[in-house]
Amino acid sequence: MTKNPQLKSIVVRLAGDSGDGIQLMGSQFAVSTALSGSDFATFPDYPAEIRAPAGTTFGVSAYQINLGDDPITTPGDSPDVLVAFNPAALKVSLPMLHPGTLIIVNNDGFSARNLTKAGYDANPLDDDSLSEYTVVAADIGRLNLESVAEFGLSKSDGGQCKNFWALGLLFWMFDRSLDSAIGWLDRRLKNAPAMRDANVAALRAGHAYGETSELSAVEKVRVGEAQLEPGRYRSITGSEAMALGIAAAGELADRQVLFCSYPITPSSPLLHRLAKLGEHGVGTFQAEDEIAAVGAAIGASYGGMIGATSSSGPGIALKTEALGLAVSAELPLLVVNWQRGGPSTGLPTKTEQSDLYQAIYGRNGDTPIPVLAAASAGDCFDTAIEATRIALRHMTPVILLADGYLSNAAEPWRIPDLSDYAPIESHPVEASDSSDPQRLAFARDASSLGRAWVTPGMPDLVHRIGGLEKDLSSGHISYDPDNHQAMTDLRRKKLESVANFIPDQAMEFGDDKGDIVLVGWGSTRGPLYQAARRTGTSFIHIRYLNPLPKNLGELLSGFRSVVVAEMNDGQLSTVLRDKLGIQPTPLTKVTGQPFLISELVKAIEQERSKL
Amino acid sequence: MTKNPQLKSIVVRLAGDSGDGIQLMGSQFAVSTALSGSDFATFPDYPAEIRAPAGTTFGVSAYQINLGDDPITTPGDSPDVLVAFNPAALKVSLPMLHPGTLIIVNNDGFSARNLTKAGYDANPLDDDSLSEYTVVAADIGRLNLESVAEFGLSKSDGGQCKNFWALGLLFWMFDRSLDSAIGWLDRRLKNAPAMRDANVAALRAGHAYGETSELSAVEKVRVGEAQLEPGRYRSITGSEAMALGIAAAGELADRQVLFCSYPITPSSPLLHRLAKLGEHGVGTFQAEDEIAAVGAAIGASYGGMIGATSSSGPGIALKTEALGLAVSAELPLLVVNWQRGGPSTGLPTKTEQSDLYQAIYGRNGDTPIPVLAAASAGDCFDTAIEATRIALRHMTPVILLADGYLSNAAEPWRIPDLSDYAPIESHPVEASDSSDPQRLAFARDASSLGRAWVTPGMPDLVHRIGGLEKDLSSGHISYDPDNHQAMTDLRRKKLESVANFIPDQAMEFGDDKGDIVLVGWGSTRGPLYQAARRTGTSFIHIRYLNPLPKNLGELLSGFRSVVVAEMNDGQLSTVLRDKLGIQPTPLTKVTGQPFLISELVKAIEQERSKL
Amino acid sequence: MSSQLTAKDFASSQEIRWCPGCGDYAILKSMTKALADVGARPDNTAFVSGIGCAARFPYYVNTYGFHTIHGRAPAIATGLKLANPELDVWVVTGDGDALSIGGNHLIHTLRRNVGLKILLFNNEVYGLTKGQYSPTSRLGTRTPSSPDGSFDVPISAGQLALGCGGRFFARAIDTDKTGLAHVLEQAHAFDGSALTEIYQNCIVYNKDVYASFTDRKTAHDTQLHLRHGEPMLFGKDSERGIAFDNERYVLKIVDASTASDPILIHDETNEVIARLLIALDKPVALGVIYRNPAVAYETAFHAHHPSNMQRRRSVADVIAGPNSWQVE
Amino acid sequence: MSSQLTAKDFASSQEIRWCPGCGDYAILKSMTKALADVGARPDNTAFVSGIGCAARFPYYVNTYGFHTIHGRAPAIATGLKLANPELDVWVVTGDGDALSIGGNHLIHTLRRNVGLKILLFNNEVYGLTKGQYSPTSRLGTRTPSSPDGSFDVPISAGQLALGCGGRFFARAIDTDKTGLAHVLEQAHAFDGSALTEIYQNCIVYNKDVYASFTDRKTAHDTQLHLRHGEPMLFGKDSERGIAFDNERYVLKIVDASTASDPILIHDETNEVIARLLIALDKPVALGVIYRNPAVAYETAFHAHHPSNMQRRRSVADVIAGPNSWQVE
Ligand SMILES: Cc1ncc(C[n+]2csc(CCOP(=O)(O)OP(=O)(O)O)c2C)c(N)n1
Ligand SMILES: Cc1ncc(C[n+]2csc(CCOP(=O)(O)OP(=O)(O)O)c2C)c(N)n1
Ligand code: SF4
Ligand code: SF4
Ligand SMILES: [Mg+2]
Ligand SMILES: [Mg+2]
Repeated sequence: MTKNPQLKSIVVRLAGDSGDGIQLMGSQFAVSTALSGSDFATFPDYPAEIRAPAGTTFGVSAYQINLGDDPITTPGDSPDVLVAFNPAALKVSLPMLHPGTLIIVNNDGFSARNLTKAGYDANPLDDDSLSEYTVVAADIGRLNLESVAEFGLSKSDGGQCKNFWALGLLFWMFDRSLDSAIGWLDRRLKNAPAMRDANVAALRAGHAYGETSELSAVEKVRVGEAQLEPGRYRSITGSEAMALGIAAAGELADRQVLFCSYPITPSSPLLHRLAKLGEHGVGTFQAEDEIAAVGAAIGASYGGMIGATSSSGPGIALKTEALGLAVSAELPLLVVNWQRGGPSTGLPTKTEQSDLYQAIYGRNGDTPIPVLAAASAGDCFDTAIEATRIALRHMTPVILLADGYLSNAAEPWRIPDLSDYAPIESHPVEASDSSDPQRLAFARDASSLGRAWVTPGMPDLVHRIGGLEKDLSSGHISYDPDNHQAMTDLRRKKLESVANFIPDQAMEFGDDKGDIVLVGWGSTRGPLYQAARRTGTSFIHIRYLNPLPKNLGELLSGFRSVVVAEMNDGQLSTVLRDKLGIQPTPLTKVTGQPFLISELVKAIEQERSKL
Repeated sequence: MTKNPQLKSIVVRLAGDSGDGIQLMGSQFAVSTALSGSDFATFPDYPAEIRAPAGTTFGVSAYQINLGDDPITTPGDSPDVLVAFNPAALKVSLPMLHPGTLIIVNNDGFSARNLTKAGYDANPLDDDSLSEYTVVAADIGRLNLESVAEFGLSKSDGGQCKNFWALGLLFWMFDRSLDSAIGWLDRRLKNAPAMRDANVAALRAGHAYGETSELSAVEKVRVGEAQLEPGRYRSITGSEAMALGIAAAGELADRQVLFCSYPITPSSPLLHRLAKLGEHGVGTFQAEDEIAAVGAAIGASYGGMIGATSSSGPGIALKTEALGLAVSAELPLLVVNWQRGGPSTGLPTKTEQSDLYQAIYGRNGDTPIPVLAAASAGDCFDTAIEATRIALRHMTPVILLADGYLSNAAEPWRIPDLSDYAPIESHPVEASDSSDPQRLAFARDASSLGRAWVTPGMPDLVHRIGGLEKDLSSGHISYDPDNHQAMTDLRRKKLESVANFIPDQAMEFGDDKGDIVLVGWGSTRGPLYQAARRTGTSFIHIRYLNPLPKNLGELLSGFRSVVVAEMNDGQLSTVLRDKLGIQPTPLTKVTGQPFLISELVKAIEQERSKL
Repeated sequence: MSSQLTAKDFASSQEIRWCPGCGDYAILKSMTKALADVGARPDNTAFVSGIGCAARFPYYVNTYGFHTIHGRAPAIATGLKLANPELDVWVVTGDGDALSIGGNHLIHTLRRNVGLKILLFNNEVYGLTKGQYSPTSRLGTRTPSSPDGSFDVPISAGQLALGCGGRFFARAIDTDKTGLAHVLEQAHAFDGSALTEIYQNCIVYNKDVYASFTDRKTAHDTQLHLRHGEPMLFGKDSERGIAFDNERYVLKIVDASTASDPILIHDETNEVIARLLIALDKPVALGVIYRNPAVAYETAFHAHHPSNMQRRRSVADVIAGPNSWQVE
Repeated sequence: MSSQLTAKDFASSQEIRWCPGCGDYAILKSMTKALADVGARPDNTAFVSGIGCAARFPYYVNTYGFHTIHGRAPAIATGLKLANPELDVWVVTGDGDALSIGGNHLIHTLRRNVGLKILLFNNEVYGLTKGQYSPTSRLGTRTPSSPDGSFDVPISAGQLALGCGGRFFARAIDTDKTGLAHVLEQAHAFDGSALTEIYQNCIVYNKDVYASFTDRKTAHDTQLHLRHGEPMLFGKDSERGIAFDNERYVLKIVDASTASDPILIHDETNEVIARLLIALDKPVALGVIYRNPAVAYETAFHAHHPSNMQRRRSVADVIAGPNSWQVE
């Protein structure tokens, strides 16, 4: 690490055992970063096990944060500061470092036992294997225990404060106030005053250690303030933004929301968050499985609430039969997919974008469903509102793709004003002379092809719906061959009509003509944006994946090469070939890890050299 | 109908109430057609209800058969002979007829009540609305009852013989022997001698009626014999051929087959047929639902039997999560999808090809699965063997697409000789010095990338498998990022490697260069072939849909226009755009009905005029 | 609300598509009558069904109706009931729909005690798919998928219901108007999940499978009609009764006049006896076999909900979270 | 075969990835010991699991193992058992895996009586997904998905098992070596579906939820260890016993020396008492609560199969069908 205290941006990585409280420490550091006015992006990266045995490499839990004044859109490629609580944490982080990285290690974690568990034959702190880095080894374990000794905690409870000790040290380095962390401890440990006091003491002790020790390598770091648009900001994760967005969508539609789900990583945080939004017109139902969850959501929509459900790939697979029912019965439904590494159970805690095929094509029958994707944590809010708007306007299920990265990662977010959003509307029941309520229920809006949302309990509108084919005009069951063709056409046109309501595709960066355009979707916006900027490449990021924005084909035709970057084996490339007939160059990464800016830059340069 | 008794081909349609025994009558007529040496194709078309109320149009059950000496590949566009048991049957069939069609009606079915139920204001037999046809009205109901009077049956039991009465009349017209039908009655009604005798009497009475009545319009029809390749033939439906093919695949692999399924239309006939092949090494397990069915099949494959399952679209949707497991664990599995009209419950008894997206793209994760389709009833046999061969060679689930039309339709089939088929093999466990059986279980064949099929019970090979990501070489759980990329690549390459083992795509008809090539897949081969012949258009029919045959792209590039005909909203067109980057012209039909030759001819001519 | 409706008002105009003679017709008739009798309102009533012959039911009732997908009706109806607890929600399902593919939703709906009236038309066969054996088919049932006779041990709807914590279980015969009317009315009145098993004759694929006890002529001897608080008597002159054998823990049939063991008085809340009654096969127990009310799920759901599912506060109130900052 | 194996031979070399202190460790230990004790062979034993913390089990046992997908292990294991009835097939599952998403497969496996030894690790919580309430969580359980306390009525594994026709139900505590060893051995010996519920302590998300009866110090008073044919006694000096109250049809606790009602002798085949024992909460009934053998599904399957799943005849023999003809 250079000694220049005023940096444009800096990447900090915290790593330790699952039981070390790394994620908590990270999120507290992020809050304080936010309050300090820096822009930032975070990447929590933790193991599949709840608490893997201490000391193992597969049990390492890490939290990476990138902060600075430059618009920060990724958690950073390579850490400038690494805090490693044990040898395993050091070992798995080393490949990411660059010469000069400042490594702060907890000396006490480097026991012979832990070294063996991590697969070290010798202690790397003792030989010169870390010579290209700046290493600070502090007895964090011991110093922490000393700082909390007075509170009479058990050794294990006392030891648990060491994340706050280390946080204190970081706060000192970054010249942060301790207030936000103390405030959090006050609220969280209201009923455990001894633990609260011990953590505060550890925090102060770590801070004091920075102030008083002779750590010559560590200098205070001052990071510039972000150049953010004026406004009120908060730090937000994708789960939090999605929950608020779903509640807001209900408010904009003036309907209650019934969110029905079955827990699965990384979808569960959305359920947890929504479970606390009861006062905001949201109910949550934890179903016995994913099929019951989507079923109950469909039932809720049938009953006039906004039915919503969420899962990740394997759970969405189980919902596909029911999605066909929602398409056939023309009921609104919000389906969120927090994608994770596949196939099958795959890499449940790692991120991936490999459910795009499933979202667009993954059903029996000709069963079109609109598909949207959120591009960042904060964007989950707007995309949830947009998806709900489409669901109600066109009376259709809508799939909203997010992923494991978005679920957990935090970023600063400009708090929107709800009154800036248009109300969400559905096609009303139209007065008519038809005496057949079945017809009234299937009367359509000419532009959206959405039918009226008639729900049980409404007087004089008794009718029946179901999954058998229906007559185009009367809505009654029909086995008529021509009608089936007409209904197939209708469902296709309904999907296509969505394109008339969504905005044209805009350039995210750069000119709308040129050699290369970088195309992405979903959570990769951050690294793609940086790579585009650094290489001066035009960049398009797609939110509306099905149907695609009407102008997209033309826009892409302004470039000689369309490079499609995604965290899967080339699924958007397939969609673009299918829908636009173009021949993109896939740039794929399927490692369970987000793109690094550097690898994107390299790939773009390679592509350029080929043109 | 012309009076020329020697016809190249003739289309007969039988139509009546669901309770009239139309399907039985049809299949008996088909058997006798087969034995007479004519080529033929059939199309049973029946309602969703088990027995819809008598007399209604939605309750009409029909059976169409096309027979002749010309290679017959479709059930025919337009009937030359219609047998209608009641007004509803007449009504729904009329739009298909051409001037001159011979209509034989059951006078007794045209009661006032039945006319009303069918929506007739006046009796069409009494006005001149049928004047362009040749109408023969016989009192079939009464004549039949008289013929069976002596057997002392109840009126309802006696009335049930009228299909055999009508069959007798048809046999007279077509100069057929009564033997096959009597033989069938002997076997089937072994334990009900009165019913057997009554049916035989009705059959003879109908036959005698033709012989003795003054039906001037009806002359005996003699249809030419088919120009079939020499060999022994039988009549076969797709379900029957699929069942025999699955049993034969087990035999060729020298493994037992465990077929696990949950009933669903039109998949159930396969379960029924396989339930009778116990002596041939096939076990059937009727599971509690589709998920249990695919689960048990996977378990059977894990245990060393060939696990197989079958369903139609909605049921396959439920199986998709488990298919991912089979891909991840690399277990062989045969999955048959008898497609039907979608979305959702859709048109359960009608045929469609709309689950191609689901088969190729319909899973979470990057989860490639080979996909094949059967082109005709008889072809189900070979395709089942081929699919099983791929499953065992590459250790992968394989999806075999069939449809409702194939399930029920019958055609003559040249009985193959099992000894002409190569044995089916899987990659054996290789001797090695590795002491880790996990490695042995995941050792791969270099060309197919199939792993060894190690099953519990084998000595010294204890190992573990599952749906989490596995290390490429050791097979142990791995969360390593680069390994996940390597495994994703492996799964893609494994799919691609299938193309090295399948035959090159051949022309089904015509030159391999030209203006237009007609492309199809699955059960539409019959009408496409005829349309290609009639219009002199080149024709390609694809059996291997994923991966596509290696030469397909080049083959298609020899044509200015690629017309892709399918019974869905353009799904193969998507696949060709995706995989080959070509721009086909979709020719779609989504009515639940097979293509007519005439509509194909028209569409091809239109396309030609545009070139 | 306005004038009293009749059974006719609850019959829809849709053409009925069951086989002539199917037991479903009789059930439909009793249902429309029961709806009229309990004073239901079409606007406020919904029938939700899965797939099967039975599941066609909603088309024929003049109320709101949702013909959903196979096995999932209880889940979908749960969402509907949570969205609108004021609705009368009926679920119509078959033995395959409810007990085979839908088994999981059924047991979870019952244990939660969601206020759904679930009518299980048990014909011991998959009717719509042409006659395969079902989870209630008896051992040895020959069907296209069990040509040599089935060997899957059948499941009992009643035992399952009680095993998963169901609070109401009743039973009736399709053509027994009085008995069926009674249980439909009781189910309607129950605040929670009410499972009613109806023995239904599939004349095409499982004709007369219940003939041994549905025959009117011998009904006295083969049917035990239960009424809470009344003694368990049957026979032409109520000459026989049911007693509990507390050596062997089984029910036994005793002579009403001479029995030494006391004849049981039907106590709908007695789970032990209810289970034995469900298992009884001669006579077959009919009526409300078990009823033991508990709070309905939708009641708990809305009561636990901080605002009874109303929107009390705008999202704007919480959108800023605990920490926010101003950028100028 | 060959020499006697020890618990060590059944421990795999895989690193164990449960939280330190998790009850799963104790179960694993008892299991490997039980396998050795019953003379199991690694080659002939397979563990099949779904998804969850519990479902990691197969990785740690040195036998064949298949870690499948959530809830489906019983279905997959059924296929395996049918394919190879000679195998010892164990299913390891959690309360979520078995009773939530997997409920349907569990009940159908039990009613068919497939020869699987099913171990249900009940920790009353979804461990792997970080602590949401499960179908066995008690009313009022506060979790991330039930911040104000759950209000779904919990399901009882034992009642469900008996309700769907299960023929073997046993119960044990993770850390009770003797009790657990006993039921594992009995399950292993049972020819049919053997469901064993193991109370398992999830120290992270549901710590000490069973403390009221697992505490060794008070175990005498809180645990009732059942043995077939022996009287149901508990207490330090076996001073108390269980009797049946045949007025109220409930179990009651009586003083062993003075009781007027006879102390029950445990009869594993008595379904009525088994159900009451399952519901008992003070003391908690442990051991084999119900065992009533019937033919195992795989036995019936192979017996009904015309050739015991062997290939007796070639397809060539039937390929021609009843009618074929020659074209020259
Ligand atoms: C997912 C799915 N699987 C299977 C089917 C086929 N199917 C329709 S109804 C039915 C069973 C019907 O049996 P039951 O519920 O007893 O009703 P019944 O027809 O006897 O009234 C089956 C298997 C389906 N429609 N959907
Ligand atoms: C189809 C599917 N849905 C959901 C999940 C997420 N999931 C994994 S384990 C689990 C529940 C685990 O609870 P339990 O079975 O009690 O096991 P425990 O972890 O408590 O041992 C859930 C919901 C999944 N993996 N797959
Ligand atoms: S098949 Fe059976 S259950 Fe279905 S409608 Fe016909 S008689 Fe009724
Ligand atoms: S979360 Fe609970 S059940 Fe899972 S490993 Fe940890 S302690 Fe055990
Ligand atoms: Mg049924
Ligand atoms: Mg659990």
